[in-house]
Amino acid sequence: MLNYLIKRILQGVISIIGASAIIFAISRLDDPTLLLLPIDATPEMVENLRQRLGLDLPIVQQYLIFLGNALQGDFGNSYRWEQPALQLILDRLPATLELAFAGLVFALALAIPFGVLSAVYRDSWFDNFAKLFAMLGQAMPNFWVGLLLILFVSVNLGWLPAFGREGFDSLIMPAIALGWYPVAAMTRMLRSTMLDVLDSDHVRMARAIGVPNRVVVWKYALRNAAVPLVTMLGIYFANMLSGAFVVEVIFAWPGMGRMVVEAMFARDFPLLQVGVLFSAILFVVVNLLVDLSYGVLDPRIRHD
Amino acid sequence: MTDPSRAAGPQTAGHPADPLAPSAITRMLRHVRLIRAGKVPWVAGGMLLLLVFCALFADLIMPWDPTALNLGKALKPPIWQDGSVSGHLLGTDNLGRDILSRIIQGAQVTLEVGLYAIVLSGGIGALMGMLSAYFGGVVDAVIMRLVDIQMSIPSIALALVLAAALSPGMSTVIVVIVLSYWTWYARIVRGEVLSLRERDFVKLARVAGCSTPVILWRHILPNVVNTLLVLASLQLGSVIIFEATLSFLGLGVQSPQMSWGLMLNDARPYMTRAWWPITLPGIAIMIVCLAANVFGDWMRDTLDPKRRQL
Amino acid sequence: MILEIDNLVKHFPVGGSFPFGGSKGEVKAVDGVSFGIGAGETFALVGESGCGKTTIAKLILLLEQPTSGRIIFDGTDLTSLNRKQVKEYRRNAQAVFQDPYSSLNPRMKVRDILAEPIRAHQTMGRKDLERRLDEVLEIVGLPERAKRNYPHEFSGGQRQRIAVARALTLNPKFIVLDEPISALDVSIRAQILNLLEDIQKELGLTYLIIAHDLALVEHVSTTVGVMYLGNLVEIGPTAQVFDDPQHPYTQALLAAVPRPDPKHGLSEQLATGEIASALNPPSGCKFHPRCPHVLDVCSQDYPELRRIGESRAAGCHLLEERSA
Amino acid sequence: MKKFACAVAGAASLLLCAGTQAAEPATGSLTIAQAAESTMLDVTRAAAGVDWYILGNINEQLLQPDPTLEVKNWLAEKWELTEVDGLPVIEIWLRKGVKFHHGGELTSSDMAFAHKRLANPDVSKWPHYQAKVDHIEIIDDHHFKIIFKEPDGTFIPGAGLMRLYGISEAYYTSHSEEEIQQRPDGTGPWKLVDRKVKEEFVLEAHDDYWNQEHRPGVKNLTIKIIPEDITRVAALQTGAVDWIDAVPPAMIEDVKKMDGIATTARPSGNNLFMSLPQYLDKLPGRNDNPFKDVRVRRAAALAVDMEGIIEHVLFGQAQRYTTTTPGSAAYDASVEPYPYDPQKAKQLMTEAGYANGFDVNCYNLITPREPNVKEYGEAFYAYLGQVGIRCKLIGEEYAPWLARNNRSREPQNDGILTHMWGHGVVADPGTPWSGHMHCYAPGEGWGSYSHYCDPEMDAMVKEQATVMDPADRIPLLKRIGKKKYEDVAGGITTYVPLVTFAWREDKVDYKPWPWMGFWRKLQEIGIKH
Amino acid sequence: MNADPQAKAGQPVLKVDDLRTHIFLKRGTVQAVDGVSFHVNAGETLGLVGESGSGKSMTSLSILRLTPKPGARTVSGRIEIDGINVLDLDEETMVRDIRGKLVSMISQDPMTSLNPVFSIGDQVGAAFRYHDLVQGRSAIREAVVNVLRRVRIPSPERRLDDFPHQYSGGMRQRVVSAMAIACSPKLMIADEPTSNLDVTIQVQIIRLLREIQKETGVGLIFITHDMGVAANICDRVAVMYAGRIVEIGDVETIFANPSHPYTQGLLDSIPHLGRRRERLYSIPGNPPDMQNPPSGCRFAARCPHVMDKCRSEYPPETTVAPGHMAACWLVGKSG
Repeated sequence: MLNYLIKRILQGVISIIGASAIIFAISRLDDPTLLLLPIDATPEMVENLRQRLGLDLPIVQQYLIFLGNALQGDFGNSYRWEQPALQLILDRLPATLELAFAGLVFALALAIPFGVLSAVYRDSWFDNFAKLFAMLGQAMPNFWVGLLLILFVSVNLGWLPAFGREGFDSLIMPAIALGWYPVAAMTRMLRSTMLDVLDSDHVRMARAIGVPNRVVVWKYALRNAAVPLVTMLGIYFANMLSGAFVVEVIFAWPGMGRMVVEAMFARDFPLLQVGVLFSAILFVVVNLLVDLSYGVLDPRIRHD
Repeated sequence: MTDPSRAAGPQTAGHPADPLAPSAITRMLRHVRLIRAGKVPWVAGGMLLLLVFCALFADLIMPWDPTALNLGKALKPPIWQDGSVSGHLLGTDNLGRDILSRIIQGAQVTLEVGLYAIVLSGGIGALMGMLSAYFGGVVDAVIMRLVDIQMSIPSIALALVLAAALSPGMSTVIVVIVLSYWTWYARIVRGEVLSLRERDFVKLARVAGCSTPVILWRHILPNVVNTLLVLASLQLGSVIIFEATLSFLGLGVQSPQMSWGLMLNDARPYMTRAWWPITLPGIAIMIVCLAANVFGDWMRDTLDPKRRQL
Repeated sequence: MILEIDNLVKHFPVGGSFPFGGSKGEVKAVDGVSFGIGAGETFALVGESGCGKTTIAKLILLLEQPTSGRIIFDGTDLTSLNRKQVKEYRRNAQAVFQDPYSSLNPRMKVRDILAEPIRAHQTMGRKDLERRLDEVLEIVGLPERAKRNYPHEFSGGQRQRIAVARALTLNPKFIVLDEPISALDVSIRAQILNLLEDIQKELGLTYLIIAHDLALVEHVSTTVGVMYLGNLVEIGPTAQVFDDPQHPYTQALLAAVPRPDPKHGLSEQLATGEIASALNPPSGCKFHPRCPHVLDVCSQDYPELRRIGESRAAGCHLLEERSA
Repeated sequence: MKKFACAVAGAASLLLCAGTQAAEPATGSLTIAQAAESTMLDVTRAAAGVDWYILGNINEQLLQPDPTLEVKNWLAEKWELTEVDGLPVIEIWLRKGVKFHHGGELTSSDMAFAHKRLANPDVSKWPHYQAKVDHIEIIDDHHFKIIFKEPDGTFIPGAGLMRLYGISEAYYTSHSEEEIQQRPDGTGPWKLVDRKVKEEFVLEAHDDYWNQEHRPGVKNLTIKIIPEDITRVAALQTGAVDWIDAVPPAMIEDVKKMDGIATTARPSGNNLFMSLPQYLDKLPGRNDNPFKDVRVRRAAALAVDMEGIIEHVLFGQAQRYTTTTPGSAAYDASVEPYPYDPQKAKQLMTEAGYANGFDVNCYNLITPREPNVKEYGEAFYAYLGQVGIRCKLIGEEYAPWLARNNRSREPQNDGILTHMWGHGVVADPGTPWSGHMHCYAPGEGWGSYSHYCDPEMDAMVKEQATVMDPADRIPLLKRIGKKKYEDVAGGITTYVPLVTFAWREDKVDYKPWPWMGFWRKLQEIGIKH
Repeated sequence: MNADPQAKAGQPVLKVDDLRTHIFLKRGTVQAVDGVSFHVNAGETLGLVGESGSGKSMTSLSILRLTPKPGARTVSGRIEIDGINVLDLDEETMVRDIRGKLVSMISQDPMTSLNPVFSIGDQVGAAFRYHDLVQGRSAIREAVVNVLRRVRIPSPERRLDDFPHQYSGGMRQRVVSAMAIACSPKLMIADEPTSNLDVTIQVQIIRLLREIQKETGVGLIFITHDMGVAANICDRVAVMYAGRIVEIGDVETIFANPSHPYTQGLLDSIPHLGRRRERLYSIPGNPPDMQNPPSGCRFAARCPHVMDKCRSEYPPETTVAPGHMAACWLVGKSG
């Protein structure tokens, strides 16, 4: 397990460095200086700024400087805010994590009963309903769901706040907009895993010695489905982060996603870079945690 | 994750200890049951055909020029609502353009982006996956690290960076989608090929003296085609959503080209005034995605009786 | 000798992948095995799962690279062949595997499956090719029209016939049969078994058969090698080995086979416990933890194969005692 | 109410009011919402227009316009333009009793410091605006002289209104650049007490504010940042906020209908026009450039129903303009916009030899820098097509659009381009005209955004740059404006967007003030009692 | 049936009468079990022998009422366990009173029959816990240790908290057996319990089952396709072919004097240890398609003695000798 862990961490570090190099390289395809100066700035001012930002150096050198500074925790200053980009992102990170987490919770809250009951009552009306409901979420862009929610639930009905991050109420609609999409995949995965488990020899064996159905389903089978489910959560975490970029814009959620989107339009590359890099780091960390959780969830891996 | 087929060593007992493996009876049952349960989704298939039809013959079936403005007819509701103007079945947008015509034309972009993205990402991903699995070793490690790197960058974030650098547009959308999806194909095809590689007929092909390209081409590829078809049909829905999202954020297809996502973006300012411009393209997306997903599910059930998690 | 195996070793590293080395250990799948197969012979490798018999088959078929040792076919060492020579070897050595479902490509018609070995080696006119295919189909007792069908249109027994036909297309001298009937329905097994015997007689083939079913092995083979955890523990003419097994493991194995004869009574249990892991095999004689006759020396020294009589050998310290 | 008394007394008695009567400190709090967020809270570093939304409430200049757009002495109590050795000198008497948020009183050395800081290219985004100032000569704490190296026509009434901000030398030199941005110092009516990026600004009324007549009527002001239009309007509707800016045009009608909501529309600081590529000899795919012919340019101006576009596309949230807008030094009420006259346009096209029209690239800005700018472009180009100027529509996002604008960048504009900024609203068009109306002169700073070229115009543009005295300057600017109009020089002027503010009538007492932050100056906002 | 002449030892614990379990598929119905009757006495082992697809597993699942759902359903017949017709019972009663308590099962593959994520103690203990036989953690633990000891698991106290993957194949099959015998059922169904084990281990398991049977007097149905194993463990043997029992009788009779051509062919076609190098008899053809079984005798197409009648009419079960029945027209003729 320890070897495995070290290996996974190394892999994660490689991923992150690779991601940073790719993002850095792409970012340098464009010159942001014009956007940072008044429209009537003189060419000398543009040149001065380019030098100050280090954009006149060869790209490899720029990247090595970036990497060197990054290792010391200095990710450079945002062009637009002229503040440490890292701090700007870190300030916003909790809100994004909260949203992603809420989205996952919403998804799970639907997917677990849907998936389990669909497998138990396969081909029943419930199975079909759950499938349709889940698929609907997969067929609608999350921003559209968000807009419709704002329009109907907030504007027309006035039930929930349309924006911001104040209390649980304001979390509900963004979580729905974000969390509905993966429900279908999770339900399908759970249903099919549950079908497999429920058809497996050990479940038949348990039934044969008289273990009640509810125990078979909710304890024996669900526990077996935990590893694939958690794996899926890890993968869908990236999806949540991605989705957060859009949902945060719609709901004026003060997370890093919105900031990164604006950084793109402003060609604020340091900020964009750190934002994207942090998404990558989060993804890697979450998936590392997922891998670690296998050890808890599956004794075969624990003893490996 | 460690790769079981390589780590497991030489000889596993005749029966791999897969606790989830269904028994022979259930396997048989399931295979047949799926054919029963998975009625050919005529409605979904029909919807997709309609999409293709709209895209191919857009110029013929559009009642209006989708770009023709008529400011006097701006934001007129669909035909069944009071205040509608004749000839505009689904109403007009803020510049008096016919929404039905725009949706039909949006189908073109949607399909174009979808096809390019699917073909390219599927092609690249399948190739990478095949190479990775079949050759293993350094090739595998390099490709899989690339996959890791790619996967760790959220697709929207990648779109943001690429759009910032390359300027948004249809080609950027396609590049982003291909970059985001090839890993999906690569991982699944790799898994597929890893197990195919261990299948007896592949070993026997080597015993027969077939060269590696022949084996890849004649034995491996035909056996991943089903998987690729299933993946492609499942990808269509998610590509449409992705494209719409990028266009909505302003990172995607740009005016004067149009896509459903862009229509939604355009309609956003008027959503409190007029429900139809914000609703109808969204419904188009929803219907097509639903159809694509239902169809993809059906393909999965039919072509992938093993029902792995694709 | 058409095939000679000389001190063949195959170790599989466990865990560790580029660029992260650090393998956890090695599975000693084949741990120094030597034997020879004479032309026209049927040599059987027998043993329980995990004993390394299938790995030997793979090594002989060049599907795996040996860790060390030599495989000599018709006087040439297979471990040092170039690509062209390998191809030449493949002309002469073919295989039939256990699972007729997995051994035929579901996407290819029978014609293409059968023609594949030929196409890989030579260009043959269409007519000649068809003629050859018809020939092999006739040998295995399938109609010519079978060529036009896909594998899934056949039953398990028929598929195994197709698999045999494919192995025959190149007119090989030597065929490896890896558990050729164990995946088939009981009532079909004899069909394939008889077919294999007929073909051997007709074409003068040499067989290496891998099996765990001792009755089958006794039935088909002329020579038998008994394997345990990567080692050959006993080898000799089948009749002699089965009549008078020398190694305790062979004895236990034979005693354990249930006889389809209620009068025979319950099979005897001569070996306790279960086979150890090849990752961490016992010291000395690998069978010693299960052996009913275990001596002190068994856990320390590995018993080399000792010749018994003219053509037999077994690796057991008891034999030394006896001869001493 | 003392405030009321002061207002009656009028501008002349400002000093008296401030000096003699200390107003009661304001109380209460309001939460308002803005669509865009200021990023850089330092007058030296700020470049983007939105930065002034907040800075305009914190920092003040020597001169400022009042709500009627009349430029008033502000931090300057009095000023005089003189000439020494043939070079201009501005002598300034600073207002007394102007207090900084973080303590201290504004003095001449603060102004000299501001000049130095603004002139430093390593810190400042505006060094070019101080380029012609030689130095500042301090006479006493409230009296100094700006000594010029050469005349700077736009310095006084220009876009910068003397281009010097009252910033505290003590504060700026004793705090790090990061601290300055987090908590800028100034003399304005509002003091920044807290800020959450992408979320809110928390402001507090400056109790020691010098201008007792025009001051906030509330103590605490929280400015939420809500970029989503619908969300922002919904926030006002539900009462989560009391005031919003930038009511989206499409929702104006809805908002006006809401109970208890008041609205006001004000011209924004922006102006839109369509730049024509007159500088090229050949257009892509042609052997000539039809836009070199003034008849074609006029035809283009006559071809578009701007009133219709304003009504239907912009929902009335725009007003037409010709040379500049009211309040600008060059404003000339006698120049009427080109009418919508497609007949005349076609006739002009025929006269110019383009009876069958021609094809041209049309670059449409799609980033919503102004509401509905994309739709406006689409509509505009569609109208051009009807008189034979057939557009190949190409959408461009802000950053590439900006590069296409700039003559030193590639690709250069080879078609019609949705353009904005360039005519100077509120105050003086001298600076933008130097960029837009002069032929492109690499390295000299002229015509850096110009797609127009005419020697006669060049001479006038060069001249205005040196004429500092308003008495001479204004007639000159009007002459340029007239020619610009007749020649359709620098493009077809279209509209100035209107910004609509909405607030809860029963709660908020609000009087809009113009500023570089384009009416977001919350100089006079308070709670109704 | 009550006066069954073959009842050797004890009373019948299981009586199956004309059991039909069909699998309903869209494209047709598979008559997996099609009119099967037999009984098992206490302390007796009945071997259910047949190839894959002959219906032996489906028969055993029908007895437990665990046929795969949806799809498979017992359509008619009677299954009496200890005098109770389980086909009349509701699912709740089956769970509470029948499965585990009256009848239990040892499933085929020891590698997959144990839930990989629960400890051995947990899984074996379930039999006690859910039948409320033993209360309290420590009592259940003790009961589990006892039952593991009965299946000869060395030092069960220490291995209780281990997980299945830490057990070897043979040990796992012992654990499965322990689960099956935990609540002292009257009937146990062992579905090919040794076919995935090596011969040296197979011997151990067969011996264990015999010993358990001796200790408890449980009736055992032993399903296998291996005639050798059947000969080793069974008292009586029922040979199944294509959903029906074609021959049933004492183990000695079946092996010494098989009456049905299928049984004969089967015995002749397998290599016997010690009878080397004789040519084997090979049964021609393939088993029938169970969706469209032939209307007559299902073995007719492969039978060397086939008559016209065989193709049209299914032969009735005919008594060859007391306790020995075969479904073949030949038997009727000669006997």
